[in-house]
Amino acid sequence: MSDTKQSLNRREFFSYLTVGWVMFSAACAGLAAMAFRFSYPNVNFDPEMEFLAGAPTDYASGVDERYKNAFGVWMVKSEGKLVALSNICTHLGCIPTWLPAELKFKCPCHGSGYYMSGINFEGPAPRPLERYKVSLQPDGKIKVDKTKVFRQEKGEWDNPDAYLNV
Amino acid sequence: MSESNKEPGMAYSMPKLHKIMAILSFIFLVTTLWVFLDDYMRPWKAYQVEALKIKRRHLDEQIKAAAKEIDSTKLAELNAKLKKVEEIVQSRKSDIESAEKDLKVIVTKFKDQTITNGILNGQVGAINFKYETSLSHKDPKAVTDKAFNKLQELKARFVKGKDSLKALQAEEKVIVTKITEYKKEVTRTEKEIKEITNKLNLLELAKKTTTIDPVFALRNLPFIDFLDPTIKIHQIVVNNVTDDRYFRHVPKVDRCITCHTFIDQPGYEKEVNPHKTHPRIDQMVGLESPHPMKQVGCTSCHGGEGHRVHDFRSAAHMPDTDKQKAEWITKYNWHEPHKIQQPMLTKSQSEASCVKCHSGVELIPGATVLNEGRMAIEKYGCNGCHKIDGWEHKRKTGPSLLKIAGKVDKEWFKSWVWEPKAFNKHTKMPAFFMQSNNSKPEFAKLNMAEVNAIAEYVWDKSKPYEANEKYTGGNAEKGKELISQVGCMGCHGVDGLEDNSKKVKAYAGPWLSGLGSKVKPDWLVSWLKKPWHYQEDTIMPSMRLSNQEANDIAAYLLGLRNVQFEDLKFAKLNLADQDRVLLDYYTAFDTVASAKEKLAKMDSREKTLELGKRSIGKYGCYSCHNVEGFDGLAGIGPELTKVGSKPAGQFGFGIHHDIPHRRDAWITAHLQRPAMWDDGIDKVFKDLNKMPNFYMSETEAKKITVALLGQVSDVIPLSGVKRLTASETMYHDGMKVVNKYGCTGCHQVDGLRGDVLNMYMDDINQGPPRLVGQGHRVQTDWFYNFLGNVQPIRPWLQIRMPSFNLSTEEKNRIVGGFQHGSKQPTFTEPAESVKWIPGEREETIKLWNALNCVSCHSGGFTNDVALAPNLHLASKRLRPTWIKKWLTNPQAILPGTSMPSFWGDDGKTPIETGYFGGDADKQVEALTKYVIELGQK
Amino acid sequence: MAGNGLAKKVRDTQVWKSIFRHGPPDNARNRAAVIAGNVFLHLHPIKLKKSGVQLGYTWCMGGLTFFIFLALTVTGLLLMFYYRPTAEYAFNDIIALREHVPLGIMREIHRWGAHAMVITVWIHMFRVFMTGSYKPPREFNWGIGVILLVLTLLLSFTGYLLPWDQLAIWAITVGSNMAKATPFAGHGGPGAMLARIGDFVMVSDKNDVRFQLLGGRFVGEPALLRFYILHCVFIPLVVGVLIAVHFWRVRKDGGISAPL
Amino acid sequence: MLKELINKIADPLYSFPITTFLFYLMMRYYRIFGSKKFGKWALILSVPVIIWFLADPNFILIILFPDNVPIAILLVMVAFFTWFSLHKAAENDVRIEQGLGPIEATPENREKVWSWPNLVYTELFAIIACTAFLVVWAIIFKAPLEEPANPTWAPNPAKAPWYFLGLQEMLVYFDPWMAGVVLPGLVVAGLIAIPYIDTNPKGNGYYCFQDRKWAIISFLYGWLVLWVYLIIVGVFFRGPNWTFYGPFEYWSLYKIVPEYNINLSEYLWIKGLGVAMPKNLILRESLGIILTILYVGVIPVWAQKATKMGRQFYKDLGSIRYYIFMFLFVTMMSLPIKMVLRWLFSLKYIVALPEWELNL
Repeated sequence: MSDTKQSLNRREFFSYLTVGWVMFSAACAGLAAMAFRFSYPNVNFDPEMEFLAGAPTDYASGVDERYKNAFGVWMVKSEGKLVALSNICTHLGCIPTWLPAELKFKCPCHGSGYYMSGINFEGPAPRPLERYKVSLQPDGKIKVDKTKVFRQEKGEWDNPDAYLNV
Repeated sequence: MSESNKEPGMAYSMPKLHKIMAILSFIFLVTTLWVFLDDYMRPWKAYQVEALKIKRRHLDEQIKAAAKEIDSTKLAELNAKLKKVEEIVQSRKSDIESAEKDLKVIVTKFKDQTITNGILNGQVGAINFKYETSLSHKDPKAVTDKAFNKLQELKARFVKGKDSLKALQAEEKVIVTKITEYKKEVTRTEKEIKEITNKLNLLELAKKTTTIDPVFALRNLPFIDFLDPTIKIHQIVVNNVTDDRYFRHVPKVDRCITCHTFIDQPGYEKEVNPHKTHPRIDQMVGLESPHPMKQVGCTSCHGGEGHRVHDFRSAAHMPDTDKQKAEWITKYNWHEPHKIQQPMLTKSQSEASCVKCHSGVELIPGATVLNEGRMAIEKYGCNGCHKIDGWEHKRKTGPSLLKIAGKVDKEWFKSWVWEPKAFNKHTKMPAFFMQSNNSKPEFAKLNMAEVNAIAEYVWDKSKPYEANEKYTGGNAEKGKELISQVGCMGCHGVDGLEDNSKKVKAYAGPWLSGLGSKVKPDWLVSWLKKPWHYQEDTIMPSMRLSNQEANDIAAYLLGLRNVQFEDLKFAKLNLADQDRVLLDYYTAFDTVASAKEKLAKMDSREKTLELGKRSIGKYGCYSCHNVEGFDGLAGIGPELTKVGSKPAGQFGFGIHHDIPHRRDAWITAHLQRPAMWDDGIDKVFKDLNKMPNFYMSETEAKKITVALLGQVSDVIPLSGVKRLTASETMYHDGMKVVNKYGCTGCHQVDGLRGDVLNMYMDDINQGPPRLVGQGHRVQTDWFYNFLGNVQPIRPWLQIRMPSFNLSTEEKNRIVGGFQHGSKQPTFTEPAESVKWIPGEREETIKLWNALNCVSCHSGGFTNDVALAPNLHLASKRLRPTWIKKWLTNPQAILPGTSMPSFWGDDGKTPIETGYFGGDADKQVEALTKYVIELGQK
Repeated sequence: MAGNGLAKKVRDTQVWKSIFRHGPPDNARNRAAVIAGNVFLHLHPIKLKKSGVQLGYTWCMGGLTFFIFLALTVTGLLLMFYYRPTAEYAFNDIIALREHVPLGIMREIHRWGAHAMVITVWIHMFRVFMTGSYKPPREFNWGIGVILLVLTLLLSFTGYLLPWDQLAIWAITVGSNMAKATPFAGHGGPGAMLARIGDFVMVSDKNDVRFQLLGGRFVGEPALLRFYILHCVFIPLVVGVLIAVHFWRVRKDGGISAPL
Repeated sequence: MLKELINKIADPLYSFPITTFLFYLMMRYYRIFGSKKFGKWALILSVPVIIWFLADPNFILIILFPDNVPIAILLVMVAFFTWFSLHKAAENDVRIEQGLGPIEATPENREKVWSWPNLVYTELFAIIACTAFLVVWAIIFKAPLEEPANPTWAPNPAKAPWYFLGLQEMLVYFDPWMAGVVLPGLVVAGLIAIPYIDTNPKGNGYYCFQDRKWAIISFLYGWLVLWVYLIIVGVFFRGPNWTFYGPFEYWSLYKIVPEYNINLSEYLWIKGLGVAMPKNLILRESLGIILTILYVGVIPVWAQKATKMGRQFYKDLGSIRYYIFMFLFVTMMSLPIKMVLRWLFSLKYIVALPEWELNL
């Protein structure tokens, strides 16, 4: 009795009915997966988020503004570290000015002030400026990757990707 | 299945339905998998995998090199040292631990204080807002005061809180410094080790990204490859350059770098395509080049379908040679691109695209083929008949015919027009007649009537010309020598001097051949002495020849005869033919009967002049030659401004199926034998293709093709084109005059041309001076006056700076152009009198003597033959800063100059240490002063 | 009411008869025929309980929701003639709709209608809950209704971006930033940082749900196009189908609810 | 001044408990609330109040912002229909108590009537009225159109569409993954689950309250207080920087509210024990994690074992339904609980794991 039942089960499993519908479902799932995949384009037209920023030796100690207009980044070298600092005020997204005489960034909109390190110390800014990922390429060029952001209040500035030892 | 198996109410048996369902589902499943595969298999992916391997190979080599660089003994030493110092630091363990404990306490306190301060900060802000609001609302004083007092209290607390935070920070710093101090030996040694191994480490890190491992496979698996694929389409979006989609211009998208993986990275020059570095990475594509890839893209220059990456063909690659074509056919199954707006320019044509962005410039440095093509267009005067935007300022290529009767014989003229090459095989004058489409006897005789009529018309309109000099006979041998010495060869090729002529490849003037059979002797002497006496707007300069010299040269040139040509007798005007051709014109807008009536009313002379005028108009003679009655008329050829965008289908290929039906192929073929499109086509006389035959070589035709292919309709946005600054405009305007008068036939200007220098390869100092930084070298006033009144500067030169008939404006343009090209202010004259510190002058004279300057610069010092310019003139001619620059290192400016670089290749090596302490700068300064002083005495 | 004169003549023409198979609905037979014979009206039963026609009981909010949906479809279709979903044109086209396109309140009707639909659908749900009409046998239809409610919000949300003004992109930025925080599927959500092998980041701003929604890392031109398609084609289609199911089930589950 | 008082109590800190209390009163005394007299007087009294509100320049500025008009309409409609449904429910409850059965079940109302014209015409009237209303609305109020989209500059405040402002308001108390994804997801799931959890056979197809008290109370609390009320706060009372502004307050960009929130772990380690925060994340947040587990896992069990109502529910629903219901209920209640904790203790997160983007 149990024997026949087992063989019946096996036969049922490999029957045209099961195999047919399993294949049908698989094919439908495959097409659905294609449709899902279709919604992710293979190229995107977002603005450039990475750029090459010369060699570490190109930078003197202090704030370098050469990539500010094109990429919105200050390269800041101090205390043996080179960082890429975002130039967007954390208050309302204005663009602060670097005041070399006073050694601080000052936002023209609501007066937020930041130290050279990016730490906020006056005005309404709620948190320090953000830093971007910097890495060294084998040819000695610095690559700045703006897709990866490091925030001081999250303790991310100590991440080895957030600065270069120079 | 038998009937009995069916359930009642069933049309089919269930097992049968299941079976069909299973079969169809199987097919369905297979097609679904096929969809995945079809989507996944792309040729470019293979290139990227290959590129990965290549990169790995390169990295391996670099790693090997970097490893070799590392001083292994030093590294071992450092590692040993590290172990030692680690022990030292270990011995301070208890100190470190206690410091770290302290630090922990501080950090906790710090955090606590931060929270307190944060709360206070918020309260201060809120109360402050409340206070300010109540002030602005003019609340009762009691309310305001209350808020104010509260605010002051809070602020005081906040300040205190901030103070204690600062105190904590200071404490923290002290402890941190202490800990660093404890650990300093290790940190230092680690840093030293890192300095040595850094490069290797970076390379190893980079190598990791090139491994092909399971993660790599996973990332690039079908379906999953949207997450973070390593193999993907790379693209450049160029907003500055657009694609013309007719309704709209859209930013260019170039995906070429998907396969051309290392195009912008130096170091891959030896790989094969597509993995090769761009051959001119310093000029193009490179990050630091003037045309970085991300700003210019690829197809902006190369053409083709930059956004298509499906396979090799879809990008519309074009082979440069037949060999390459055959290779591509086997390798990529290549065929001519179909339905493509702008196929890629072949490798040798890519310079064409420079013109798209660099307008207002005649010669573009580095674009050799393009420059030669453009010069050829000017040489043959294509722009005369064919309008090209931006070429309007060019003069007519051929000589003026306004006074032709005073120059040549009418019979000669007819034979010449009939077949110019029969007289001068080097001539640029093209052949209109006896071409494949009009050499039939019935056409030829009509052509003859036309030529007769043209001559009659030109002679009728020709103004009388009286030569102002007389040919008195001269020494032909001497003349020949003079021709090769004084500089004629800079513009003219000359019979009998073929060797040098071929070296120079003169460009501005005609090849001088058979003049004895052509011009009147008096005219020739007169022309040589003062060319603008005959033709006011000629660019032919006066070489300031003496009467004897002029006669000698004339003697030589008149001795060149073409006897065969002299014997030619041109057929007399056939009146019937004349009528027949005129009838063609008149019947264009009229019936045959009334046209004939009109003709009958005219006398023979009238008819001839009418036909002459009509024919000059028909063949466009006036485009190259000044002819009375044709002022300001547009050329007869189609405009070429946008010929590079003309659809290939709009070119008529006639019966020539062997010529590839492409724009470039048509233009090249057309230039070599324009009449070919009439082959095998039955045309009436008036409809024949009139483009004359220049008997151009294929090389030349291809160069012109390149120049014309760049004439495209693409509108490059202002942000994308090279916009000349005011200064650059001045420079290029000046260069237009320089090019017009053929200055570059003799002078090499900042490395460009200087054709005649090819005659002086033995001793370049015998040739015309090369002009490098000319605007910096000479003073503005001097330069202007020099152009108007040439004074020899280099007495040892046989070649002469000619006197051109320049207008004031032209002189100003030349001077201004050079000045702006060198980025110099207009006036920098030396000071009125040179100021010396006591003793300096004496020391300078000693140095001067030590260097023995007068051995070459003898002018005004000794009676020796001068081998260098007279330094007494220098202070009026040269800018002081330039004198210094020149003295410092002349070889750097003019390689091969006879002026020695005293201070070595760097201009700093001390010499003559006895003077000015051997300080090069001081010595140069002193000599400069002395030279200026010389001129002021 | 047999009618007379012109009305009768019209009713007797072959054309009229070919369209309306029955006489005027003034007797039982014809009242049944007008409902049963009309493809649009036969959504209704021929007869229903009296409570079902009382506004005090039904509030007519479901019916109004459907009507507003139809009105939005019509106005939306018309707006599509003038509106181009591209970053260059979208804003100008919206201005055009107000400034020179005939019937300058078309966009207003569409926008206010959208808000009204959200309100009516909420109150419809409120009523259905208050009358306990989700109880058996209507559990499934309540579920469909909840999904329709969500889709209504999504329809309105996707439409919000189309004017391409500051209000639009920042509202959508705020709204879509929430998708960023989806656990495991959004790059700012919990679990996202677990999904990585070495430098192979499986959940990042380039491949998470928000990217799928926006077609980019931020609200940009692809987002405009995606929202346009979702708003004009995709969600309306789904909503249309679900509405059909909803109505079908209303009928099959015993008509408009009433005490058992 | 009265306006200042209203400004003050509109702050969720006060208005949320007040609303909850009013909701309690409404449920407790639904028969009084649902009486015609109450409705009449409420209407009569609200008219001058509304006029007084509208007379304020700051309030009118907010209410007349075109996209806020629908919220005003929603408010009016929700108020009316809440009253109306409770009115009908009260009526039916009285009838049921008298043994008469709900009014919808009277033979008179059970009578079958023709769809044409009864239903079709009713619908047509509603459609015509609705169309007219929409057209008038469209003519009077222009659809909003601000400056062209500019990704480099955000307006302040940047608000989501109004129907999502409840979610955005929740963002004040919860991280986006909770406020934007988990909670709304559970709302939808919970709504769909209602018919399967509420197995009470009574109250099917008629208005009533007494027969399904707990179902109505929990639904209405979620709908009126946690949904509509939060939307009102989000739309009308949240200005620049998502700072609270009273209905009569000018939206000054410079308003600052004292707000500095502290994590539970900071309370524990720094303020409580006075030691440094542990490096181990789980240890650091252990208290919050334990509390959360207790809240979600233990409360339902405890309620079932220890409370009378819990036992009753468990008996009525069975274990699966009971736990699903309790899970949904507990999640729903986490919002008010988190609000209260925030106001009382400036508590930022119970579990703060920004390293894992996991904050509760």
